[in-house]
Amino acid sequence: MTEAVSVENLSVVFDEFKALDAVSVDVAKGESFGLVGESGSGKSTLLRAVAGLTAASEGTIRVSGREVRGTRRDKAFYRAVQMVFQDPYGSLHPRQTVDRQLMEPLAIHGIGDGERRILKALDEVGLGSSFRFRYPHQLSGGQRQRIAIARALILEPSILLLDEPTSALDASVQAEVLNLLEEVRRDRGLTFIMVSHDLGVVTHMCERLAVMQNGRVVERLSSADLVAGRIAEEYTRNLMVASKGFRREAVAQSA
Amino acid sequence: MSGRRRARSRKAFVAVLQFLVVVATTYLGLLAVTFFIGRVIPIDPVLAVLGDRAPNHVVERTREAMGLNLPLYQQFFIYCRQAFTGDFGTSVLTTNPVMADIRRVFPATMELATLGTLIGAFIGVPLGVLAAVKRGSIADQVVRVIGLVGYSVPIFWLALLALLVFYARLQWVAYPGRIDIVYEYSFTPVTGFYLLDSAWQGQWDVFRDVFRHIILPASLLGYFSLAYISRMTRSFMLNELQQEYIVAARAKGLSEARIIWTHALRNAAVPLVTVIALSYAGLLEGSVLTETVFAWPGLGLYITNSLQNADMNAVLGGTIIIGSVFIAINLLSDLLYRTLDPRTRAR
Amino acid sequence: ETPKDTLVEGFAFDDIITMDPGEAFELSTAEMTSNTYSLLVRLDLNDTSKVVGDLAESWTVSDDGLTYTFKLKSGMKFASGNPITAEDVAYSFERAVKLDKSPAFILTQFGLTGDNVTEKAKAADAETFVFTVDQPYAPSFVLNCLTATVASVVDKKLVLEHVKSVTPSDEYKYDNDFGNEWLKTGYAGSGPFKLREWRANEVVVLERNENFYGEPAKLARVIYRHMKESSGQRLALEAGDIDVARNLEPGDYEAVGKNADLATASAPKGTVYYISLNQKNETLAKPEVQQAFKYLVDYDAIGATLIKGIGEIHQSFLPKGVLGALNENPYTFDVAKAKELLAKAGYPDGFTVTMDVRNTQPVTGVAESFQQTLAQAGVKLEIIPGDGKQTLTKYRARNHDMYIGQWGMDYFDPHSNADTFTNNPDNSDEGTNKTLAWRNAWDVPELSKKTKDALLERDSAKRADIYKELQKTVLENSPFVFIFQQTEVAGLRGNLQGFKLGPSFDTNYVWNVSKE
Amino acid sequence: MSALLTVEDLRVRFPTRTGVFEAVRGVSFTLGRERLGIVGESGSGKSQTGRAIMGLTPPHAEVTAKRLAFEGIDLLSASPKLRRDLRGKRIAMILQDPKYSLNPVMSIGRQIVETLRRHEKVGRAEARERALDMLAAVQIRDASRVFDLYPHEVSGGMGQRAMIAMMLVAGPELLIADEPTSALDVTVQLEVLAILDKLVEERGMGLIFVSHDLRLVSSFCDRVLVMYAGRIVEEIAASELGNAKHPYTRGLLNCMPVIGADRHPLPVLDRKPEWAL
Amino acid sequence: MSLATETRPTTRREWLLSDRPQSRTQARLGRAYMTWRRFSANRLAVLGLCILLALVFVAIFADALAPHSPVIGNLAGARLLPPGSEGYLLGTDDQGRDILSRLIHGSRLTLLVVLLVAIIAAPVGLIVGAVAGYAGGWVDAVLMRITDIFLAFPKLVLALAFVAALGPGIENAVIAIAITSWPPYARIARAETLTVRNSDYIAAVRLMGASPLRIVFRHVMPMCMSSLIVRVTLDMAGIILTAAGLGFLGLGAQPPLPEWGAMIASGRRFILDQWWVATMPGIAILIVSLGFNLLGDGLRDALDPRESGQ
Ligand SMILES: Nc1ncnc2c1ncn2[C@@H]1O[C@H](COP(=O)(O)OP(=O)(O)OP(=O)(O)O)[C@@H](O)[C@H]1O
Ligand SMILES: Nc1ncnc2c1ncn2[C@@H]1O[C@H](COP(=O)(O)OP(=O)(O)OP(=O)(O)O)[C@@H](O)[C@H]1O
Ligand SMILES: [Mg+2]
Ligand SMILES: [Mg+2]
Repeated sequence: MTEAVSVENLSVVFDEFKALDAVSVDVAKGESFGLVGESGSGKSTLLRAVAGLTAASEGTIRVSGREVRGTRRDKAFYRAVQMVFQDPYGSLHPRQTVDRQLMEPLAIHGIGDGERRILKALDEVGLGSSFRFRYPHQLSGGQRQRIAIARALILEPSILLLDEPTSALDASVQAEVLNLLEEVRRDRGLTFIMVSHDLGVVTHMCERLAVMQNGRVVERLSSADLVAGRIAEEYTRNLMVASKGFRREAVAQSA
Repeated sequence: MSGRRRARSRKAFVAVLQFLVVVATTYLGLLAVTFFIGRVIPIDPVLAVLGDRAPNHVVERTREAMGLNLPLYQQFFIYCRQAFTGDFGTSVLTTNPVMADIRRVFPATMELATLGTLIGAFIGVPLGVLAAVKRGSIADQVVRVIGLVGYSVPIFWLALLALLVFYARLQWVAYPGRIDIVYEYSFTPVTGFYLLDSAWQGQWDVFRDVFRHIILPASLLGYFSLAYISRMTRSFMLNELQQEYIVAARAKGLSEARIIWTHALRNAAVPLVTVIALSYAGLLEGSVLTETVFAWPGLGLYITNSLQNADMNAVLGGTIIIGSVFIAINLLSDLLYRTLDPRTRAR
Repeated sequence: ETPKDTLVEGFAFDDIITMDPGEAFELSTAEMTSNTYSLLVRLDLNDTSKVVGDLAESWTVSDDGLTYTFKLKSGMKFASGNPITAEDVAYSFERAVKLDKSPAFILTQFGLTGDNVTEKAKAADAETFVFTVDQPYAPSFVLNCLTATVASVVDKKLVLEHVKSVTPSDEYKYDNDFGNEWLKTGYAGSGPFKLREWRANEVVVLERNENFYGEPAKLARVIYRHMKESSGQRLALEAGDIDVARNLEPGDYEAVGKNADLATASAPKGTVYYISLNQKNETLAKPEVQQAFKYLVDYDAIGATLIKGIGEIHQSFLPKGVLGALNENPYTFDVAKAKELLAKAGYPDGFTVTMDVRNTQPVTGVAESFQQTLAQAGVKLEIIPGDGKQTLTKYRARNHDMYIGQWGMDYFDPHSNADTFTNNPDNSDEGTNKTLAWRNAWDVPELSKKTKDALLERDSAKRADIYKELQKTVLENSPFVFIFQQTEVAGLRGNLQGFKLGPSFDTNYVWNVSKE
Repeated sequence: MSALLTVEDLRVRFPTRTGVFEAVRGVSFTLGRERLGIVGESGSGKSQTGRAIMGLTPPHAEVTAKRLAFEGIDLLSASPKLRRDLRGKRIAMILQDPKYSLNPVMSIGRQIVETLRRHEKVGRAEARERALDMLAAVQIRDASRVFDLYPHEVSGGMGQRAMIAMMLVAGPELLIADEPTSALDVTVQLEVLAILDKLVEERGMGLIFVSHDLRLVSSFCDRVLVMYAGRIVEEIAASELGNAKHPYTRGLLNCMPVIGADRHPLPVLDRKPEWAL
Repeated sequence: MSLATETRPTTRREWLLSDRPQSRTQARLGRAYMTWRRFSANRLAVLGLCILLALVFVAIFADALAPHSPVIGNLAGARLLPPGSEGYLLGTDDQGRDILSRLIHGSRLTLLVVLLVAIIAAPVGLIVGAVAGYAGGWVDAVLMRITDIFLAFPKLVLALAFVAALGPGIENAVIAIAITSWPPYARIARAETLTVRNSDYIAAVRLMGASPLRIVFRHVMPMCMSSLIVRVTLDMAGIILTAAGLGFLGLGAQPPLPEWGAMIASGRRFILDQWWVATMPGIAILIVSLGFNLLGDGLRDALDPRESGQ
């Protein structure tokens, strides 16, 4: 089986700070893979390294079997791999209309038929053509995130990197976006790597997940294992407890 | 632990090295630009040495003696070698070593610029704060217009008018130059900053006279920088006043005055330092026009004069000084920035 | 208020580059030098065609006209206290010739060279100085030249204490600098004042020389304060911060004249303002064009406005007051005549031409006026403004079309101007003698010869006639349009006495000035 | 239970270019010495309600209420001076985002001391002591080190705790905590909640806990107000949340992915225009 | 859920303000309209704009508006007449030329100078700054070093030198001023670039496979534009003043061109007795640069991303 994404012993260092420390992750084709962990544990860094937005200092990254190096990627890579970012307010160019932002990838890759594709993409993410000429500041957070997803999908990639795509959104809007993501994955057979700090979201979306702490993967397990409490690591267990809400007794115990 | 310290000292070393490279390249650039200017301006440098009325054979002889017949790269090499040994040669206009000239004219400009900036900052900052706090009010508009006029008016024109009013009509201030002729030989400046020197030596009559001379040009420069400073203060303050920590300060029950002057201004001061430093550097470049009007023997006039006579030694000297000042002020404002803003401080 | 014993002058002296009399050739320096150094002879201010003795008690000219013998007054001292001897005079000549700086030609034109100067200018004894020239020049010419500041007498003993040794080279064959470096800012003279200090573009301070052999100066100190702006000078004068304003423009001069507290002084100076036409330009080389241009200056309007008080219309090259000066102003503003001439030259519709103009007044104003009057005859004049040194560089390289300039006499003798305007022995680009005639590529062999001849005419009256003829020729037919002669003016505080401007820049004496 | 705070028909209006925008539209509730949760989606007016009580509404906005009283003091007619004296001393508010709510150029200790010295006459040394105690009380381990740190030098969780310390140091009777945990990791979140909980239990402080996380509020608070478009659409005891009547409340509860529950697709909220009426 | 109590707008306004534009043009117009509304709410800014429009108007119709020739005067008959003299509303200068006519014609030069400088300096600064900021590394180092050298060089000296080298004339003055005024723009553009360079939307464009050049020109530069536009309009006043300063030092426009700075320079000789000769152009400069400043201030508020990002 060729892995869609395979990361081996990946390390990323920022000014002597090890943001990623020998991380290895394999994601099979068509799989949805989750990354959880507290803030600063290196989840985003891992995605950015795969996307070529951050240089790795050690280790190898393979995408669809081909090794990629440094921050250089070829056009084929960009058509195969796209990313959705955490902050819907920061991931859209504030001075460009939705139309232009969707047009841009088509223009870069010399794909014609822009008109139809844009309308289709908007339709797919559940926004009508009335949103086409709006600026980001005229959109709500959920709508922005949909546009970001539409932009990622318009090149018809096979792998989607999702960096906390819903953590800035309301619970109600989050549900809509998660449903949308599930739907496109099902329709297109995409591979997801999804970052979240919310165990609920990850177990909902992913079949397998990795728990990260301090730049390392501390545990890899399937969602089913997690739900069933088949947890090996103390840290994962803490996460699990915390995500169940406030319990006076639990706090009293730990205090 | 020691590895950490070594890493840190290596970082400091790299930073120092980087700074030195920056300084060196800036100097080299200034040198090259000055040299280039000296070659392209259609002024025969020999004329500066000899004056307008020199006969032909003297001109030719001097040209050769000055090495102006050598190939360009050789001239540049000689020029660099000279400059890097710190020898800017003598100014042909004043016949003094350039450094001696600069030691004379630079304090004059610096004293003027410093006083101007002080005036600008001490009036401009409160005005800017006032305008920001009372945004949209009459006070805001008044401050704005005062600032805008200061920014829009040709300074030499204003200088002439001011001279007319305050010197000729009202006789409040003194003119021309830095000091009255009466004190020319009863007062020996040490540092070249006449205000400091006279105060230091306890010659209060001289101090008064010097002050009467400097106050008008300094006020004009001050007005000019006030315009800029008040405007920047206003916009920085507006920015800070919108911040969430201001709300937090209110939530603590602090008084408005404390919120404005301690919390907001303290934060606005961070970028403001750079603004004031740059405006100071701008004034230090020498306001040729003001110096012309007030017959102020300063650096700006010195460089301009030298340039118009193709006295490139003097131009280079002046340029290097200004470059150094620029670098120094940048460095200083960087340091100040760092002390004011804990975020940029290394832990 | 200025101190009682001090004269404070507001004066634009940014041209000063050295105070060494053997080197200085600038107009402002001339004033300083002439007040601080002594000469053998000085111009007679009562009759400027004559000279009077200064250090020299008397002098004789040998019959062959080649040897001048000067007898010095006795008992004179330099400011330093050293006695003044003929040795000092001889040394002064020697160093001027050997240094060979800008003004040296005034002496070397008499055949002096570095090799023969010690022979040709020497002390016969302590009080006798003998000067030998190479041709029987008009004595007035020789004596006039000796009034130039380059002939100032320096204190040999003092200078020798400050000489710097140098390595001889092709350009400079001597092993010392004759105190040149020191004298640039130093002082070794014997005039009524001593030079205390010169700070470029700031101040020149003169102090009374207590060792002066003549009548001592009335004031203890004279301070020249560098002020460039006329209006600034006027303000300071009105406020009493200066006693004399030296660079007043017409409007300010007029206002000072009207102020009851103030007084004015003026004197015609040996400086003429002219427009010259480069003969390399074919159009400008046509005699008709040259003449047409002479009709296209609005002399009356300019005289009544732009140069009112500071100049007088004057159309020939010798300024008034100089031997042989021609006082005729035949040209008037006449567009019709000019058009006729232009048509004759083949330019009925005019043409376009440029003029380099230094950006100072009054030349800019005159140039602008000329531009407008030329336009009336269809000639389009483009003014190229530039800073002094810049336009001069271009002028010296003969790269101009037209140039508006002024010419101040190098020494108070008609030959100074005649030489420059009418002598052009070699019109090639290399040129041997880069006179104004050469700069404008005006190739005139006969005039050049005539100019030379005038030098050897020992009868003053006849000599004057030759110059008159020369002037007439130039007036009629030359690429020079003379417009006016400068009048130097000064605004004075009312309490000033004895302030007088001389006929030349080296005769603005300040030792007679006193205050009430 | 005596009411600490009474709010009746509170309205906050913002004049904008396109007309007047009403962010809070007639909110009424009373608060005793209890934990009151306010939930609602982003922009529903939770923060503006809290700020109106504090008197921190932007100056151009307009605040009206039939009654807005704290311990019998009518806040709306109180003089600015009196309100300033109340703020920080008796009513305190923890702002939404510690990253922006702490003055970046002042050390954390100074900011805490500042609150204290504003309201009480205490000496430097004593103020420092009390600030250190307060920092320790909010579970900051190395208090004396943190005292001298600047906001950018501490993590989000620590900053949030510093903020809490700053607001609690003068011992307020009412604390408004505006999403005090939204910027925090789940694990840290619980610690912060525990601190607040202790304060209510031990000091008898009144707490208004603003959040958009319904589940969290329900497990932490005694009573919950559900806001939608500037109004309270439902008030309910936390324990009764499962029986919430309003479809909005039910929708909110429903649409979160739950660990172990297999719901594909997630139910989404179908907003009805009449909710906003 | 936003409940706006609002008076019914006119239909065109509604179309412009629509939340859901139907076409590119409508979106663009709508945005422009919003900016314009914010701008026009600021009375001073509108005043500034009016001043500049008036300037443009005067410049275009100078020939028709000017009562006299700007270059030909009456030296003998009408020199230095005070304002209000018959036929000379603002008086005459020392060549007997009508000051009003000179001011009117001079507006062309002023416009020319500011436009050319803006056209040269702003793009140069923008490109240098954006490229340096985006590329980073040695490209950044080299470009910023050059910028610093130009910044460290005394401005007027540089301008003077260039005017001297290129020869006088208004075009060369423009080039000289442009050469001295681009470095601050480069700095601004760089600073702005540094803030957007690491933003997610730039990362997104990179992930689309856009070339660095495309990113810089199409995505980064537009972000620098508004602060740059504001800065440039604010600097216009400074540019006019620098040009005037060059004129004051006798370099700049060739006589008899009615350049305002040169007019002040030549008029300053008469400041004590014929105050109007220097004062009139001084006031003209003051008004126009005030206009630019007001406009710049207004634009700053109108283009402020904080406000438009609401
Ligand atoms: N460009 C950078 N320079 C320096 N440090 C960085 C950089 N980017 C990330 N880091 C650091 O690397 C670590 C991991 O960051 P990362 O963004 O991957 O965390 P994360 O798990 O995504 O956290 P969050 O949940 O907050 O998004 C953090 O400590 C962060 O400060
Ligand atoms: N200064 C203001 N001017 C105009 N409208 C404002 C202003 N401040 C807030 N609003 C509006 O008031 C409404 C309520 O805002 P509020 O901050 O109370 O929301 P919230 O419920 O706290 O949301 P969140 O969960 O995002 O913090 C929002 O729609 C917001 O846009
Ligand atoms: Mg992240
Ligand atoms: Mg809120």
